[in-house]
Amino acid sequence: MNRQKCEVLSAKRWGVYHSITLVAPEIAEEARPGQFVQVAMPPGRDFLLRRPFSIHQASRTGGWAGTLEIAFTAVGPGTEWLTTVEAHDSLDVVGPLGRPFPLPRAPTNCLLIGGGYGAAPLYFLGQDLRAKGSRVDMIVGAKTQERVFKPVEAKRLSVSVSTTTEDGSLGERGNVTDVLPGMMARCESKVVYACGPNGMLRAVAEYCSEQGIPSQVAVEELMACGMGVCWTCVVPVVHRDGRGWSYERSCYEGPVFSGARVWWEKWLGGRSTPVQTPPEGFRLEEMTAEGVGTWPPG
Amino acid sequence: MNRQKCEVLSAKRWGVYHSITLVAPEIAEEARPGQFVQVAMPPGRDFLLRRPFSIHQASRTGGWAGTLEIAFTAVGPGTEWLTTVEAHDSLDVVGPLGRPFPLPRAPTNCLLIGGGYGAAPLYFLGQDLRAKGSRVDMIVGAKTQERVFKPVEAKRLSVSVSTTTEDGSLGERGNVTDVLPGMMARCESKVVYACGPNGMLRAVAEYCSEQGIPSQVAVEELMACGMGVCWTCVVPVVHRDGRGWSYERSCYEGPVFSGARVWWEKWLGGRSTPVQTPPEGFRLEEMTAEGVGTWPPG
Amino acid sequence: MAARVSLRTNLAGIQLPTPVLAASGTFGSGRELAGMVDLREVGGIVTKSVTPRPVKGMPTPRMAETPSGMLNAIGLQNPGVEAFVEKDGPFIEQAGVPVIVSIAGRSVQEFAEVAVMVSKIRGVVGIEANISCPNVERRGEVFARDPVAAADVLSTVTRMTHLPVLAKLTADVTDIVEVAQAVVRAGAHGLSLINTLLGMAIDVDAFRPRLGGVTGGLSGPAIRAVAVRCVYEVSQALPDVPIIGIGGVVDARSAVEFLLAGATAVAVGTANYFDPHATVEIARGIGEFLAAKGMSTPEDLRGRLVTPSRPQEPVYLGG
Amino acid sequence: MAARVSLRTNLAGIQLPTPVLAASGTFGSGRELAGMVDLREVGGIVTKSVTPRPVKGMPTPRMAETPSGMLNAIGLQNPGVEAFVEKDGPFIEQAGVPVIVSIAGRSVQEFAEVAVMVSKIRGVVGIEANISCPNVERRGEVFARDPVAAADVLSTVTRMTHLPVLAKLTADVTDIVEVAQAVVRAGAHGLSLINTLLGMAIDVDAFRPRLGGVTGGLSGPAIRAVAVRCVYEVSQALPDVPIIGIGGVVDARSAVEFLLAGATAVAVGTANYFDPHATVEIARGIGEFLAAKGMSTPEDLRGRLVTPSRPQEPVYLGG
Ligand SMILES: Cc1cc2nc3c(=O)[nH]c(=O)nc-3n(C[C@H](O)[C@H](O)[C@H](O)COP(=O)(O)OP(=O)(O)OC[C@H]3O[C@@H](n4cnc5c(N)ncnc54)[C@H](O)[C@@H]3O)c2cc1C
Ligand SMILES: Cc1cc2nc3c(=O)[nH]c(=O)nc-3n(C[C@H](O)[C@H](O)[C@H](O)COP(=O)(O)OP(=O)(O)OC[C@H]3O[C@@H](n4cnc5c(N)ncnc54)[C@H](O)[C@@H]3O)c2cc1C
Ligand SMILES: Cc1cc2nc3c(=O)[nH]c(=O)nc-3n(C[C@H](O)[C@H](O)[C@H](O)COP(=O)(O)O)c2cc1C
Ligand SMILES: Cc1cc2nc3c(=O)[nH]c(=O)nc-3n(C[C@H](O)[C@H](O)[C@H](O)COP(=O)(O)O)c2cc1C
Ligand code: FES
Ligand code: FES
Repeated sequence: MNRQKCEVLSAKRWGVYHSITLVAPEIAEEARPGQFVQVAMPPGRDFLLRRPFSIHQASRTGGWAGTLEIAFTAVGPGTEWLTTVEAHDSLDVVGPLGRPFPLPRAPTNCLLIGGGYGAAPLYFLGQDLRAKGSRVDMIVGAKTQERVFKPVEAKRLSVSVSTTTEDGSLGERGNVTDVLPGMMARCESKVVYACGPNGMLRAVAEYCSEQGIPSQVAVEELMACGMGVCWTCVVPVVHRDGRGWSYERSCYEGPVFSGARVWWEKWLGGRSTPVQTPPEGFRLEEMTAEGVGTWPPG
Repeated sequence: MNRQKCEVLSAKRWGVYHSITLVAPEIAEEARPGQFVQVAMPPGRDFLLRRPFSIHQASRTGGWAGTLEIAFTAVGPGTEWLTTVEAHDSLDVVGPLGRPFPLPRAPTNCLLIGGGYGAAPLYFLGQDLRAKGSRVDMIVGAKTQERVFKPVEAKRLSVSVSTTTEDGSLGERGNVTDVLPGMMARCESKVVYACGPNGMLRAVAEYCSEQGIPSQVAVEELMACGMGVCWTCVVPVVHRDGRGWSYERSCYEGPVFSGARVWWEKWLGGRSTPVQTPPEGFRLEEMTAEGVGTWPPG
Repeated sequence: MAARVSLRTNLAGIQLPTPVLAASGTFGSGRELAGMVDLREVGGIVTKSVTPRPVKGMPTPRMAETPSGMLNAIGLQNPGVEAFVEKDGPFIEQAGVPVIVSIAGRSVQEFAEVAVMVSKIRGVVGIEANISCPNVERRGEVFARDPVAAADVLSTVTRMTHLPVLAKLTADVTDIVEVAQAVVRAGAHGLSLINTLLGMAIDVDAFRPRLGGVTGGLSGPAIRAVAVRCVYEVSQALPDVPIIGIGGVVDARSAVEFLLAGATAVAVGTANYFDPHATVEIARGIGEFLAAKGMSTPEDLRGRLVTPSRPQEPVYLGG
Repeated sequence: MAARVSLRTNLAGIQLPTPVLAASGTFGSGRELAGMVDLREVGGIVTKSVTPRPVKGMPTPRMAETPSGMLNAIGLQNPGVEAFVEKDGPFIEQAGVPVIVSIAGRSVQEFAEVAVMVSKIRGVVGIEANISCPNVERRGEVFARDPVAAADVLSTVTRMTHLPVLAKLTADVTDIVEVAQAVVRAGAHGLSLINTLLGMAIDVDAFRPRLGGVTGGLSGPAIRAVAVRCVYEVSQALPDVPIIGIGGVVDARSAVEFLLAGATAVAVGTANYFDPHATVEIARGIGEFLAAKGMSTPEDLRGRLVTPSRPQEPVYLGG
């Protein structure tokens, strides 16, 4: 966890998405896929809190070494303001924050599922997975065509890509879960990673649990601090022994949780099924053994 | 009193001063020297209230007809923001507000005294006075040379000008009150108009009262509304019969008050002299007869 | 199919064209603004509080801006009820907008005096008793902070007038529901919630309070969450009592918060200062909001708040 | 000639390197932030409140941003005092920063239990009793809203520990001075003023409260004026009682407001979230402020507030 005044290297826009690349050597150095940063808002506004953004790219080596990219859509005053940021401006950034996606110990077939801007961290993840020899397939979904996040790059990264839009303007009409069973079968996926709207994560996680496939999902809950000290961002998570649950901090124990251990009904409402024990085939130890490094710190 | 979305025609800067010229036909049409406008701040800030600015110029005829100019220095978040306003931006302005400087019924010798940005409304006043045949002399004072407001224009407008700065960087070293007796004698001034820091106004008003010369001063007090409804902006003013006083609204009964009727001690503190009856030679009726039009409305 | 929206509102028997009033002390009696704001579009005006005799008010500075709000210490400056009846009476009669007169006093007797006088003004549709005043008969203790003193004022005022009477309460109490119940039992026809919160700001360079009155009233969006909570608490306890929600209303969405919390109408205070058309624009915005939701009157919003079933045991809510 | 400035502060016998602490619930016990903030530069840490047994806390959403502030409803989630002693105890012992443990309970007995346990942790320099908790023995009435219940907690806790005990009060009361006097009489060595204000916000599209807990605590600059007023009122009444001023401290100037109002120290809450170095930077800023004024310690600011002589008669302060 570092705090840096970061110079904006570039601010770009494609469709509804904006992206900002920052000079942030200390943060980029430590960043792992699935982690996020907290960006400070300007003074004098009537809103105070930092805004959280997934790390879309962090370059540790090469020409872009020491840079960090976030991608976002404008939905409220904070993100509206971010759209006005320009190259050479300075942003106050804290990061990298949270538990990253755990990487499989040995190469395997990984299915990456992104909804809307939720796809942002998956490219960073996909690169790491491929570098370690895993096979990467992707499902990229969104409401409409212009909200599909970087479909071309998805193609470049993955063995196969399935795209869905709710209105059918690109790829299949429907939700990522409509194509999930087919993709999982075709790609012989052994692990699912997902990021996107919480409802989508739930559907993905529940399907994976049924299939006995481990899923790792990056959730979103309202965050005041992002650093583990305020306890606003919690998600109800079932204990490993399946015999109880606690509210865990999505900024600290998360944002990446095992999809099988999130108690979705408690969190998002809807039908109230009893607390589930982790499904058979759940291999958390294996999953967390590598790539997580010193996480959680201390 | 009107409220208009006004296009910014130009935003200029000279020294520490900024000026904004607005397309504001309805306000400009009604505006009289000494009145002010209330400028709305942008949404989403942690400060809400409009900021008051004297009308520096209002062009009712000619090439600039329908425009209004304000001049200001950046002292806090509101004025800082105003320095970022550019041509073609739009400002939400309410005006003209308050009681203007009353003009003498018949042409006479007028001494105009401005301190800092307080000189801003005096050029507008001077033009009106000259147009009605009065003689205009000016004292323009400020802390330092770069804070002397438009000394060249003062020369153009007046028969004689005296400039003072506290550090002596331009004109006489000292305060406007140091040169006031000399100027008043030399120019045979019959009326004094003043705008500037409240302490300066007090000194001017008290000297004028001693000399039996009427003074009209434009005061400044913290304003929440500027439209006469909140009663935050009051100044203690002695009744005409000299037998009592009330808090009068500087945005409504003021900002221009007869210097002899402001109870300075009560307002600004310091030695507590008894309430003074208006000095001999106080000719309020005469002063208010012309130029004030329908003021106060209703 | 868009529903036909009507903003007309019945507040304790007072007919209002819209549920958006101007709060006491922030719109005068409408006279100053009449040239700029079309008063027929304003839901109602609650006048600046009037006392039996003229009040000079507090020394300056009388206001200080604070984050998303402001402090004021006017000290109830007003010309006294006689001058009010004389100067504002004729205006009110023909203003074309429902006018509720806010009255204040330093004893129950003073409230009674003013109530009688202002009830004679034609065009006045109601009285708001501003009981956030110090009670000189009880060592300056504010009426609204004592259920008994508050009830005393309301039982007297309601007997002195044929008009509906609203009690304006303060949130600076341990239990606002207790005060609300007391004044309603005493005869109040409705409640105005809330007055400003008692606050203070200091000029750290001058080593002085930023207000001449040392402490003052905090208003604006900064206090909205407290005001919404008060309206919610009181309307849960007294669901049949009409409430004007007040505190940080600046746009249609903030107004709807109060209606959902249980208010029948809202009053706009501080926002009038920076947006003199706020009452008009907010009413329009509420109309659009209702239309978008397929609702037809502001009344449709009352009681529509969906709250999770609360746990049985008391829970800590402070952090 | 610049005075030599020392920020060292004695708070009820607790020695602090600076008068700027982190407020309870906004800094954990320092563990999470230790890698980023040099804790030796923090004046002190008040831990998140600890209860006898683990508390799961409130359902989400647990926070809502409001104008210049935020609402939270965490519901005192904590692992219970045993886990706290085990996990945070060793950290606290070597943290290099004075740690005050905030304790909470739902009965006097529960407060006593926690007080005994945490007093054993080496490195703990004081206890803050967070009495803004519902008292299950009195229908959930919050301790801090009842001078008698508040005093009960403090007289018990002070007997159970050798450490200095601060009572943290809420401003949601009719008379905060009365509560302050009660807890000081009961033995409190100092006061923390204030906890969050009870508030509520509504999602007008979903027709739901924005907090899972329905109501929650309002914090941030929005409440600063209320907090400064409370500190001023209490310190006028109890000039010898050390006070931590809390509520909307975001920079050195807002901290100095509290010191001038009568506080001995300040605690930073919400500001830690957006500025994790706030405690450090504010302390530095106070040092610069003192130097600029030719003062040498924060203590020099206490009692330096110049107030106008107040009028004899009670005056209206609400508008
Ligand atoms: C771990 C994490 C990673 C995220 N990554 C991205 C990303 O890569 N790209 C992207 O576009 N957005 C991302 N978001 C969502 C993003 O943080 C919000 O869109 C943003 O905070 C909205 O701020 P605002 O002021 O524009 O909107 P407002 O809605 O006005 O924000 C009000 C408050 O709600 C919070 N908030 C609003 N929406 C969300 C949300 N969906 N999740 C959490 N808090 C929210 C804000 O932080 C703020 O405190 C992420 C959220 C989290 C928690
Ligand atoms: C009738 C009148 C005419 C004015 N004309 C001019 C002018 O022509 N040029 C110019 O530069 N300034 C003028 N001022 C002062 C100007 O209004 C303030 O400088 C400005 O409001 C400061 O806002 P801020 O946010 O930058 O500063 P801040 O100090 O942060 O303002 C905080 C609050 O204090 C008020 N305030 C601050 N300073 C003053 C002040 N001197 N007088 C009244 N209110 C103040 C602000 O309006 C705001 O509500 C005038 C003031 C009044 C009352
Ligand atoms: C400058 C000012 C003067 C006020 N005067 C009065 C008053 O005379 N009587 C009264 O009952 N309330 C008075 N109020 C309180 C408002 O009516 C309202 O209750 C409060 O400002 C909260 O609403 P807001 O946040 O929309 O401003 C005054 C408020 C302000 C800001
Ligand atoms: C998310 C959150 C959690 C809090 N938890 C506690 C707590 O556990 N115990 C406590 O006494 N105060 C708690 N507080 C209150 C703060 O300590 C502080 O009194 C309040 O936030 C006002 O200060 P601020 O405006 O600087 O935030 C909490 C505040 C917040 C915002
Ligand atoms: S956002 Fe504060 S603990 Fe997670
Ligand atoms: S500023 Fe509101 S009455 Fe003058």
